Amino acid sequence: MEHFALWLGGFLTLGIFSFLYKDNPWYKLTEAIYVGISAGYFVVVYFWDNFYSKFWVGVFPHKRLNEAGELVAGVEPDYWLIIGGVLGLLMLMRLLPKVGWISRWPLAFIVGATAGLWLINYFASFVMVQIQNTVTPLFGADYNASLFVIVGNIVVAVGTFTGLIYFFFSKEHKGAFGSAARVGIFFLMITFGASFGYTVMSRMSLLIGRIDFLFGDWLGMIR
Amino acid sequence: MSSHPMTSRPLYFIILSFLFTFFPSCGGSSIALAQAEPIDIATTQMIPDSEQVVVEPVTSLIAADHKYDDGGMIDLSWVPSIDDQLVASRVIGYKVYRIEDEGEPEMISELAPGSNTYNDQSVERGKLYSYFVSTLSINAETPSVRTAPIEPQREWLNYELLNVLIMALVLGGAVIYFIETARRGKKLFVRKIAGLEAVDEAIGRATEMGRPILFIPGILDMDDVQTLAALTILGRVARIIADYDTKIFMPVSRSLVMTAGRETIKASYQAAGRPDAYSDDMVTYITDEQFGYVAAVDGIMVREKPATCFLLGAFFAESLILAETGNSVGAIQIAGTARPAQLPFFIAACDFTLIGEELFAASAYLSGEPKQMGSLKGQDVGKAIAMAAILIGILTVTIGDAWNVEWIQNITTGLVDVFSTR
Amino acid sequence: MKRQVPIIITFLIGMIMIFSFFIPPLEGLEQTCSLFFDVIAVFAFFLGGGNLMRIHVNKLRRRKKDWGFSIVTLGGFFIMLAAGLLKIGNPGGIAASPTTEGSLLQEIFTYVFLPLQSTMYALLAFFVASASYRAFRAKNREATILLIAAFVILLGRTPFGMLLTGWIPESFSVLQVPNMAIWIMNSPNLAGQRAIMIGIGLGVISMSLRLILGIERTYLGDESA
Amino acid sequence: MSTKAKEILALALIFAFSLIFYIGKVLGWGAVRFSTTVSLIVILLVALSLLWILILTIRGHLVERRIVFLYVGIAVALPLFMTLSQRIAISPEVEAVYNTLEGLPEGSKVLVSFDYDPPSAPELQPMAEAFLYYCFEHDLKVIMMGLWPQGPMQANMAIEKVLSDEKIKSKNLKYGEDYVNLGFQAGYEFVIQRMGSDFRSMFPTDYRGTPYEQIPLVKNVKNFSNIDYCFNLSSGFPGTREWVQIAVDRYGVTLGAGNTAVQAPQMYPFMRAGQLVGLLGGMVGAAEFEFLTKWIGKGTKFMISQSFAHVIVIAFIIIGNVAFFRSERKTGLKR
Repeated sequence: MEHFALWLGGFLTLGIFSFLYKDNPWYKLTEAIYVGISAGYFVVVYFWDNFYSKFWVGVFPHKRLNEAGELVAGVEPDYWLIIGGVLGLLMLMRLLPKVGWISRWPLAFIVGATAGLWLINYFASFVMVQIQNTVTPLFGADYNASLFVIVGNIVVAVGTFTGLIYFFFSKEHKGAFGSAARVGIFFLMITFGASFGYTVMSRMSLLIGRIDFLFGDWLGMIR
Repeated sequence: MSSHPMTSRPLYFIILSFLFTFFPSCGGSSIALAQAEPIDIATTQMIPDSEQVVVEPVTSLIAADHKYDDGGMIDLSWVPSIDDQLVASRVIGYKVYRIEDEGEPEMISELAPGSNTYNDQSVERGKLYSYFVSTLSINAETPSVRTAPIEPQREWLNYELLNVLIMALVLGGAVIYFIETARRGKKLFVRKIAGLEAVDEAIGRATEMGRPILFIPGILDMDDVQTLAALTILGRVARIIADYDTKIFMPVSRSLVMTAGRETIKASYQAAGRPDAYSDDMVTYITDEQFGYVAAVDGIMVREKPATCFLLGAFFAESLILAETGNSVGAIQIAGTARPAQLPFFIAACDFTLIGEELFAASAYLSGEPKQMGSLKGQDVGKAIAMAAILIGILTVTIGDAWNVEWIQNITTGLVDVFSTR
Repeated sequence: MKRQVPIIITFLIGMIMIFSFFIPPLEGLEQTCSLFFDVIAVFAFFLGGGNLMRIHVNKLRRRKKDWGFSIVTLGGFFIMLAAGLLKIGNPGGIAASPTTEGSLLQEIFTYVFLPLQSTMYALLAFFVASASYRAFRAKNREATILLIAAFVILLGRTPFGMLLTGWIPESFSVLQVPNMAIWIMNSPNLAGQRAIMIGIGLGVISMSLRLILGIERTYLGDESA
Repeated sequence: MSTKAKEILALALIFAFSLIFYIGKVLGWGAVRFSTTVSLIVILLVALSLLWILILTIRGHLVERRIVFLYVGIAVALPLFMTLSQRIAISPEVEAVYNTLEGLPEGSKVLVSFDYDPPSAPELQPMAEAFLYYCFEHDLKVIMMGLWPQGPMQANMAIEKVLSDEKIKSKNLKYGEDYVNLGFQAGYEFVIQRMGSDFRSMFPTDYRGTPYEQIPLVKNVKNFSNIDYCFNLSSGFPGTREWVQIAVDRYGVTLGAGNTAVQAPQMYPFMRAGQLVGLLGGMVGAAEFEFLTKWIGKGTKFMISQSFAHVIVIAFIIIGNVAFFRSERKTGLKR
């Protein structure tokens, strides 16, 4: 069994890596396995976690079994969940051509809830908090900041300000406004360059782990 | 986070407790004060008195209803035991006890030395609770006096967030105002966005080459706004595609997105007057799993060789894998996401990238309708407010600190309060 | 009816969600909605899973190109379904968590799924290199800035950075590459991130309002859009 | 020979190669090692080939991306076989971790928290192994736990590896007496806070299900005051920051940490403030620590792989820019 597991791991790993050379039957096979297995895995996990544990047990708590297989008693049913179930059933109406349009109702519900929820959450944590955090004294709280830090503070202030100018939609990027927007783009580019440089480093260790599996665990060429 | 200096707190409570002791009526019913009542819980009995390390109890224990909640919380605060010191402290912690409706005391939490507050989140409306806190030494426990019973209250509006509500109304009002202005026919200017100007050309290219267009709406479900943004853009893109009579293919990683995607494309084809050209096969579900989805989409890219790829929505580590593979098959790629960490990869590997805000503005921009454009103008009001606040805030805080000018400092405090979220 | 009801639903639910933020008794609404969402998503899974099956069965029936791989996909899908729904080989029996160690589902997960997942993830290392090769070119002023920032960070986070500039005396330690890297991360990078985040917040507000007010309705299959 | 035939041949070669070495492994062949000379020659060859690519680029032949892929693969794989006795300069923050360990008397209790999952294992696992090796070798008692669900699994893997070492094997260490794995507990930083007053409230049993009070090693361990040294291996939240803020600041624990390279720079302020006695940062930190503890594991090898990969990325950025400026000059002349 252990031999089989190792060879299977090696086979699948090399199958994915072979894609770097070009698309080929080996990759297609691993891809087919991957898609089938992962889709099945998620159906199962969703079924037990969402449908069974949240919906079924929520509506019919007295049907719940504990780890030992006995019925658990004394939990109040949550009939609110039935609304979710009804919306889910309406979704399935798509399968019937005549009443398929009704599946837009649950969609409308989801869109409304998502839009409303994120509107206020993004507003609070992306707009308000970020503005508040930018308001810091340029020279440090007690005037003891080093030149290095002061320059940093000024850069943060200028960068945030000009970055926002870049995003302005209702004014052409021309003249002084255009120059400010260009400064803003520069700041965005530094941000992107920095994040990229930062990530290059951390991605390599994932590959090292895989190569170590191939030559170490599987083929025993390295200890 | 807290801007209060730590030292002012106990003092404040001592003054408060004095006030309430002498003018009990001014506190209302929601603040119950420490009252001397004998407590009959056993301090540690097993150890002989001589070896016991007895510590002083906490003082000024106050139990107050948590403001602006649904009545599920009670806040406790106290002055720590005088034996609770930073160095060589004899206090090793505190235990919080609760008495529900005059029943038995129940230990609800253990806290570290130095603690002077506790937030009890396990209370219910309609019941009375009183509390005491005992100070722990290595082998003894000294209870404090017990607070008078208190009932948690429900409030209907969170006044602490009033500033957020007002700011949200101002911003929302600005957006709606400009939508209305535009609807009444006033011309509003919106600058060109390069990535969106290229959409027409990119679709045209696919038509000329006779190759399909790939649309990837990110890997999150419908409960993420970026997916919604992707679908609104899909509506516009599909409309142009229907006009050009090009093939669109949209592999998705969520069933709900599949349903919504089909609905969107179908409507666009109907609007273009070609409902017969639509087919459900344009949108395919693959798998919910991140990298399984990526493996399949990579395969589709190299086999179908799309002329144009749209990568719009929420992306994670897969952003670069998808963008590089798309690039290797020579597709024109228009990408966009609101995840700052993934933007650099799109910038590096795609032809056009919608950065953050541009992703959400894209559908309005592509629609070309005046009222949609109006909403973009409303967003700019928000940016203007933000920029003004940043400018004024930094100037006042810097000047106020430098010369200690009180009224300037007040402006800063006011400004920070307006933008505080708690 | 077909067109108006969904728009009304979106409007009502959207407004309730916004104002629930300010009304303590509606605190739990967010959780309730996400619970509803989970339940709807499970039902939608019938559509998604059904679609997956239909596509591969069609491929098989019509003997389309690469139909053999469809057998593999379907096989993997059904094996996982059977293993997980019937909890085959689960040491805890039918009441235990489906992912209990030792069950068939978990074994396949460990020996097939995990190697695939981590290898797919590891592909990133290759693509990071090829993207750097292609994209980090001083094509214009913006690209040059991007390149310089990336380069400083790259050097600053490896021993080379210290090797190259470690000789710079302590009083000018600002010029040592690792310190420059930290400064870039803390100052210009922070500024850019903030501008992007504020922009995103405003963009979300505007788009959500368009959706809630029914101005944006392509997703509902509205024909007039 | 057609491309297809070549591909089939390559495939057959890969299979034969794998089979031979697998059989070799089963038969107990040793590891493949390049001697130092061979290693240096290999490095030289790789460097020369890179130079050749540069010359090709200047001449106008652009390399395709598969060549870049090949070099990344080579850069990561080859160093794993090399014997390079490189001089490892021990940085003060790594030395500090080691010195604190060295100062602990026999029988001291050490708490190790495994707060990471398999993707960060290449960086953190070598640190874990070296740390455990040192503890076992010097008869320190080890209590392990995890704030991340997969942490305790990583702990078990490290234990297994270290216990298979001959020197440690001969010590005949017993689970429950010399070391124990308390398992995972959900609750992020609140776990640390609760542990401040009572370990048992957070870990009623160990990961095997043995009740806390029946484990000889920990039954008398009430809270942090019974722990002599804390070590945290972290790749994110919850991790070192939370340990510092709660265990150190509130309960006065002596804390050392091992972090991924991405996270390490954010911990330097804690080092400077003395809240953290020492820090192992990324693979370099792991390698240095392995050198100090004399447990030569994968950290040293992995570090060389990583450095090589970085050099390759930087080399190709340079080559890419050369290609660009070359084409720029050409088009410039045409105009």
